[in-house]
Amino acid sequence: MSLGSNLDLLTVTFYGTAIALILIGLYAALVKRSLIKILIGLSIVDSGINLLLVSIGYLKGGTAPIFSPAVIDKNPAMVDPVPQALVLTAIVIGFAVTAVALALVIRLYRHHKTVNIDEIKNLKW
Amino acid sequence: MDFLIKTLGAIATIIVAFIVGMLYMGINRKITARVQNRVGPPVWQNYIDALKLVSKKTSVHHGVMQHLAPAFLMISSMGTLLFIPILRGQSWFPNLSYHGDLIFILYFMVLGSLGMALGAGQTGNPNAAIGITRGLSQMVGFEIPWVMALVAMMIQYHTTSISDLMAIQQQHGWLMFQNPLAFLAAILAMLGMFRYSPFDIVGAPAELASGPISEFGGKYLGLMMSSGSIFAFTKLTLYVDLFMGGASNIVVLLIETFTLYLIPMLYGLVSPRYRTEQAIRYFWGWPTVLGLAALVYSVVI
Amino acid sequence: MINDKNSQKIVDIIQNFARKHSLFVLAYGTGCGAIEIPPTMTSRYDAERFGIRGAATPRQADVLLITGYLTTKTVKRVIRVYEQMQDPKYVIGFGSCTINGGMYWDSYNTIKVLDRYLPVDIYINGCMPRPEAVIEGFIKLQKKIMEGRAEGAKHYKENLEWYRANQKKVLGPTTPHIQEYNW
Amino acid sequence: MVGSPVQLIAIPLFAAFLIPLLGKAWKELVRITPGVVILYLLYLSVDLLNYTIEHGRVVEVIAGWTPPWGIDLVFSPFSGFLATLMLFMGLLVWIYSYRYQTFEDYDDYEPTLKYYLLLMMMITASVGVVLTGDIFNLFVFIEILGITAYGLTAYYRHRDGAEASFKYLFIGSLSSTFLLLAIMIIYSQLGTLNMADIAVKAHELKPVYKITALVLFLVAFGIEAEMFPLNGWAPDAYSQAPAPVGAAFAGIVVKAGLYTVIRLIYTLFEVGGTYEYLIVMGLITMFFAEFAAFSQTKLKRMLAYSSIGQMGLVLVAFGIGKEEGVYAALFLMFNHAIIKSLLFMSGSYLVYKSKNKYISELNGVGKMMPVTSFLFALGAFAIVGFPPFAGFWSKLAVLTAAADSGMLLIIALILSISLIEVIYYLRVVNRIYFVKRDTDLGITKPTPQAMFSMLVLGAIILIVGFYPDVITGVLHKASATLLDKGSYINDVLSLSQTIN
Amino acid sequence: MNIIHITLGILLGGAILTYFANKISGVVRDLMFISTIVVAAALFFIKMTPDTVAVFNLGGITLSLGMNHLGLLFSIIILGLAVLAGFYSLPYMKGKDNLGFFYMNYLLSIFGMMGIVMSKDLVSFFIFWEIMTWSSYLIVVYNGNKANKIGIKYILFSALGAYSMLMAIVMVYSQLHSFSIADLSAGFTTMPASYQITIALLLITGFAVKAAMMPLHVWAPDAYSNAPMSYTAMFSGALSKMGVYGLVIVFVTMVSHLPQNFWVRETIAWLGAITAGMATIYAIFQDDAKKLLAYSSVAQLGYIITGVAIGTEISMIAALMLSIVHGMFKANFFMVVGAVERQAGTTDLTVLTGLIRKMPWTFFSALMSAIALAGIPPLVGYVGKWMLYESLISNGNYILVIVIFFASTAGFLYVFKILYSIFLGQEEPEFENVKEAPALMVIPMVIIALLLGFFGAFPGYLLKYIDNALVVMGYPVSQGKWWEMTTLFNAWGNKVSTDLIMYTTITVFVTIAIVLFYRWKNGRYVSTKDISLSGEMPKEDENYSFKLDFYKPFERAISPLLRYKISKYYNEFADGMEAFFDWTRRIYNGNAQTYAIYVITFLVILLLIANNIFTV
Repeated sequence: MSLGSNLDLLTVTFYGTAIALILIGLYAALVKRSLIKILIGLSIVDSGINLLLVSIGYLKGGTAPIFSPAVIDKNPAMVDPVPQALVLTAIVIGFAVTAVALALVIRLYRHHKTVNIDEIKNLKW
Repeated sequence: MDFLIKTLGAIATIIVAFIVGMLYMGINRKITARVQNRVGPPVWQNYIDALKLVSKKTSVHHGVMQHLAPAFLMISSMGTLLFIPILRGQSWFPNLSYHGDLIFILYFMVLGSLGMALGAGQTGNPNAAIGITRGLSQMVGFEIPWVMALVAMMIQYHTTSISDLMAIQQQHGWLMFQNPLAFLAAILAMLGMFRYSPFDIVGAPAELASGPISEFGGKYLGLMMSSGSIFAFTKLTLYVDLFMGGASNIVVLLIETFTLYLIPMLYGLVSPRYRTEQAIRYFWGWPTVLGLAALVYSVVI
Repeated sequence: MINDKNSQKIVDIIQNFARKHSLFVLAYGTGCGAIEIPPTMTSRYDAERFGIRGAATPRQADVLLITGYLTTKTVKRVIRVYEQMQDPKYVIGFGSCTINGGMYWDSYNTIKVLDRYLPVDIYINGCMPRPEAVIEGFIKLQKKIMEGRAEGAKHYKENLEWYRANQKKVLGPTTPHIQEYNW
Repeated sequence: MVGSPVQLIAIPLFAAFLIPLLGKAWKELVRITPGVVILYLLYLSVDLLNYTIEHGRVVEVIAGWTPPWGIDLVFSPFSGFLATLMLFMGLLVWIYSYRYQTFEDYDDYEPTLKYYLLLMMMITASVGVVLTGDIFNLFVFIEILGITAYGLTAYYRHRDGAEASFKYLFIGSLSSTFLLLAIMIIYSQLGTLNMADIAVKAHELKPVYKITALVLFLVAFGIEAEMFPLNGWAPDAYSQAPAPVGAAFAGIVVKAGLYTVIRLIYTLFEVGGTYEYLIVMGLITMFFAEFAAFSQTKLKRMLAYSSIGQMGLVLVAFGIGKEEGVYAALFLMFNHAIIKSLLFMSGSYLVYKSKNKYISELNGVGKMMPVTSFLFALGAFAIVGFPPFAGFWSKLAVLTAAADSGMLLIIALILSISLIEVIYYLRVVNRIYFVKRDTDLGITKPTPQAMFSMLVLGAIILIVGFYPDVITGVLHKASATLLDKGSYINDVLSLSQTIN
Repeated sequence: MNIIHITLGILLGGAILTYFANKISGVVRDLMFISTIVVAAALFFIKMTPDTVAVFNLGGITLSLGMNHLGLLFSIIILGLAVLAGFYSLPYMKGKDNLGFFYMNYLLSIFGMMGIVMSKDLVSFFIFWEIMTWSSYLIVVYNGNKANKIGIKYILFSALGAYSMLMAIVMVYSQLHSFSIADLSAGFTTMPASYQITIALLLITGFAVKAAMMPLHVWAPDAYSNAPMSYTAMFSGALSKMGVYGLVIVFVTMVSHLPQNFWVRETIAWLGAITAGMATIYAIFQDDAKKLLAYSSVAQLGYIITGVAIGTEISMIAALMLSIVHGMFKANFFMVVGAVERQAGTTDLTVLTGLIRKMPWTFFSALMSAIALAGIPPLVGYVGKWMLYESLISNGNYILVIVIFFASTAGFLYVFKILYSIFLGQEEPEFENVKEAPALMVIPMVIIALLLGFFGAFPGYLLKYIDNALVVMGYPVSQGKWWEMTTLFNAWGNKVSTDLIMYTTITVFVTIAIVLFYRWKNGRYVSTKDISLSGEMPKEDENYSFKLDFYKPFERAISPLLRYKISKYYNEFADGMEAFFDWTRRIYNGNAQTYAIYVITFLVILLLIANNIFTV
């Protein structure tokens, strides 16, 4: 189940997109000055990672990982269920984090009257 | 019996020292006068002065330390006298010379200065205190070459005892020739020790109204004078013991001590007065260099 | 033994001899007479050969030498210095001014007759006296001492009230610092 | 053995969500329930710890799936010790925050509810981090820990809590990103998420993956463990959180973060150079944190930086390796939890009325609050390692461990850092006791509950200081367990064999 | 339970009880305090035998305490001074704040010191050392005067010393796997050479801080002068001797085995001598009695360090002798200053004047201490100095002799200054109503003053203990070779008879005094305002005492030396460090994005160099 074994266009697209998403997200998080944009960037990173995770488990032509006697008899190529479970969890967590973050942004905006991260540094040194 | 002889000897020593010291001071006054083209007082003038001072009424004092200052001075002068050998190989002046050594004497000689300083301080006269600070500062100056010279001799002959040094000089000749550098350093230090001009800023009469002793009159001054003359003799004897091999009899002793005494005296006659810091710098100049050279010399020897 | 009359006499003789030949002089150089003291002491006249030498403080001095006129301002000091001196002590009035005021005889603030304020043992007259005269005065004083007649201090002690009254008169209200004299 | 390790996670989780319901019945229950739960858990944990010390580790399987497929909880002397420590600190924090005055400023009980809810979740998550044997589960717990910590940091509306919390969150989500990436790499290559299994199979990894995963892990966990360039969030979070939360951070959260690094390096990957990495990073962390602490003007920020510095020291101690090093590190962790919590607890009462918490506002407070000041001073003396207080023994242990490995330069560096520490702590103590009061700030007396928990901590400092043997036995056992990687793998993986 | 447990237990328990007794009443506290010291000291001296051992097991480390003659010697200093200074302390500290705290730390520091001299292993040594350090620190800052400046300076240097000691201790442990001092001295030679020299130097650094050796002395003047005088008596008298104690052990058991033996000894000896010289010079120019004495303590410790460093038999005797004697006279001096401070309200030498008639007994003890301090015969201060010179001369350290002699001679200057400024000079109406200090303060001072005289005549009583101590350290018996009960010998067989000196001095003194006091009644005391000053009479409110620029000429003469002040370099270094710390914390610039960039940058860098630092 190594990464390089069955490289094809689809896989490359998946991986490529995922990595591109991560990089785009990081760019947004690190460069943009608006808190909202930073959060969007972080969400994009999350999505990228989730996509990457799902891609690992993907098996070309694999079926859904549902165990039933009929399926098991055929011994088909199933996609790995674990990454999918992980992704589900990660999405939930990412959602929670985003929610908290947005709440914080609202608080920060009320407090500082701005969402520019450069101006929110009462705490330093 | 032995104790009695020793005690009598000690008293005799002190009396001789007193007489000789006073005489030297008188000669000093006479010579000074002659140098200044005067007749000068008679050589016994100092005895008269001392007698007068003691007979003078002394009815005021400023406290107990003023009383004790002459006592402290006497301890230092008489005590030192008792702990150095006066004559070599003779039983005329039996004393305690085997019970103390050079380092001890070095320190013992200071006790008087300290007591004097306290006594002068007690009088509350600012001139006295100023004089004392000058004197102590100057003492720090001249002690350095003096100690250097002594240490040089100690390490050259591996002894700190004056008697031993005298005995060694019997074999090897006078130390002033054996270690001339040390002798020179010691002689220069002696100039400061005698507090004659140019190192007499301590009691500069015109400036400080005679400095530390300005509140002392009468018997205090008399005792101080006596102590000073005993001390002068003591110091001279010490120098004779250290550098001129001691004296075998009293005549030689007198000649030798007087010769030594001429040095600070004559030097003083032709010198103006140094300020304190000039005096200190003077002692830390050539005398110290000489002392160091003496040290090196005796290490190399 | 010391109270014995004869031995007291001997002691007195010795003491007087010593005092005579050892005069420590405190020169109070107030007036122009001070200029005569250095030649007296130095090579030319050499007073030291008589055992006369300078003293720097009254505690050590035997002789108070008043060299010239005294103003009301300086007499205060002179009295004080005199009283600080230890017995036996002598006063030499030096020059006419100390005798009768001399050229300051009608000055409003000089002391005319020193003897009214301090017990003068010897006056040296002249305006001003030459060093020879000064030495002459000292020798007179020495003679007086040897004969035991130089008792100015005693006189002062005995007539202290009179002296004090005179002093007060001339000093007026500026006498607060004069100490009690009881030695 | 009274219960299984599962209870340690399940009960508080359940209780956390039960709190709002109970609160509907009687509002006081909101305050009481967490304490009762934590007390029970502590009892459980101590009992388990005693059991494991005698009988070896307890591995508990969740939902019947045996490792390497299922999720397992491992209660070893090492993880058990940490869990017990966390629960104990949790209990003290609970006592301290019981009727903590600031909470009462609000009229309704909602903030209180939120606080206890989050606190319970935080303790749950921390214990979970320590106990879990599954790497993804670890991720989940870390995230829960993070979210609760974000919430608690931003607890005060009127302070800059939100800012600190945002920073924490920002960096924290980067951490989770890297962690997830690393997990992904591991899973894609090894197909397992169980730590023991990963440890067994780690050598199968291609070097490039192994190192990439390691680096990602190190950075992700490094953020949690407050390593130097990754710890920008930490001082803000410490200083803005409420006092009991600050104490909880020092006593609980950081320990969990450190645990992850240690688990990674000691169990997951056997890669050369990690120990050296720990030492170097630990030293750098220490240096920068102590430098920063030295020039702080605000008390809580100073304590926060100092805490980071201590964590650096712990990292160094772990980096020394061997049993002595691990022992020293654990001892340090213990002391740090106790002492730093005490410092946070007492320190925040000392500057209670102050808005900016400047150190200069402490002047002369010792006369007004003698006991609190004394406890703060005790903490300060202990943390700089003056004997006969607790901190000394851990410092000695670190130094002997380092000396045993011949790391003289490191000893010298640690000691010179300690010098800085001595200065800035004693400066504060001086201000408390020996400088005249020059502000007109009033004081707030600690609540009896707070005083009790501080006194307990102070007593522990003294007891450990005078008689360290009360703790050293456990520590030795724990450190031996951590180092015994083989038996860990064996204990975990053997379960599947016995069941199958 | 043996005497070690009991002594330490009493001191520790007494410390805590004293603190709580303060809550009851001041009298109970005072009683508690003094009885703790007295009982501990009494029990210790009655029961202690040199072979008592006590063992504790703590934290996997065996702590063993015991007592040998060296420890006993220092215990005499500690407990002796503790008793005297303790009694002195009661009236001295009366009415001050926080006395429970003060006395607790007082007892704790005694506890620490006793622990140190009893320690048989390095860990307990260190523990007690630190207890002593922080308890003394708490007393130094106790009065709150410039606590952050003085206190931090003290604790910083102490910690520097303690940590270098700790480093040496763990290095020893890493080599020998034992903390025992006996093992250390036995196994020292088996260590690698680099370890040997490092350990020795680190330990020397550690002890030199407490003994206030030259570059590490800057804390001492401030700390000594800032603590209450009743503690400074202990601080300077006994606590600084702990540094000496450590140095003695280091030099005997370690340095003598080093290949660099000679250089280490010479360096430390020179540092000690320079300490003595420079501290003396600074003492001369101090205008505060406490500061002056503090610098003087540093100077005196310089002699002791030199003596220890030279390490020959006689120099060791000299150093230990000086330790004891310095403990006596310096404690006494600090007590004197404390009494003056209490009675006259100040220690400023430019303000104080003419107290001799008000406080005669205090003056008497000050005078005795001064004579002993200056090393003038016939008091005991001279014995140690004499031996030190003899040892230096016979050991070939000729220049050192000169330096030390300079320091010693210059010491007269400050001795006179302090005596003159406080007690002599013109009387001042401001001090009209000053009374002699209470008996409880005067008696300890007078006891010490008389002891100084007694030991001056019979130094053998002290030298006996020193001899025992040195025998423990592996030196041969020195009685008969270097000293008899009343005689001192040097390497070349020259001798000094202390009793004869004393008798001569007393005889001459008494004779002359009788002459002077003859007809004493005829004399009359006149006030010090009645002086011969050109006929001028100072008014009541005028004071002509010479106070300012006391040694200006000397200062002018020595000015090139004064140009370099080591504290200046320390201050510059500290400022630099502070600026550097302040600069480094700018890394935390408060911007979350910057922190994120740190994280990413760190990740990238780590990824790039991972191959180099991690080996799979």
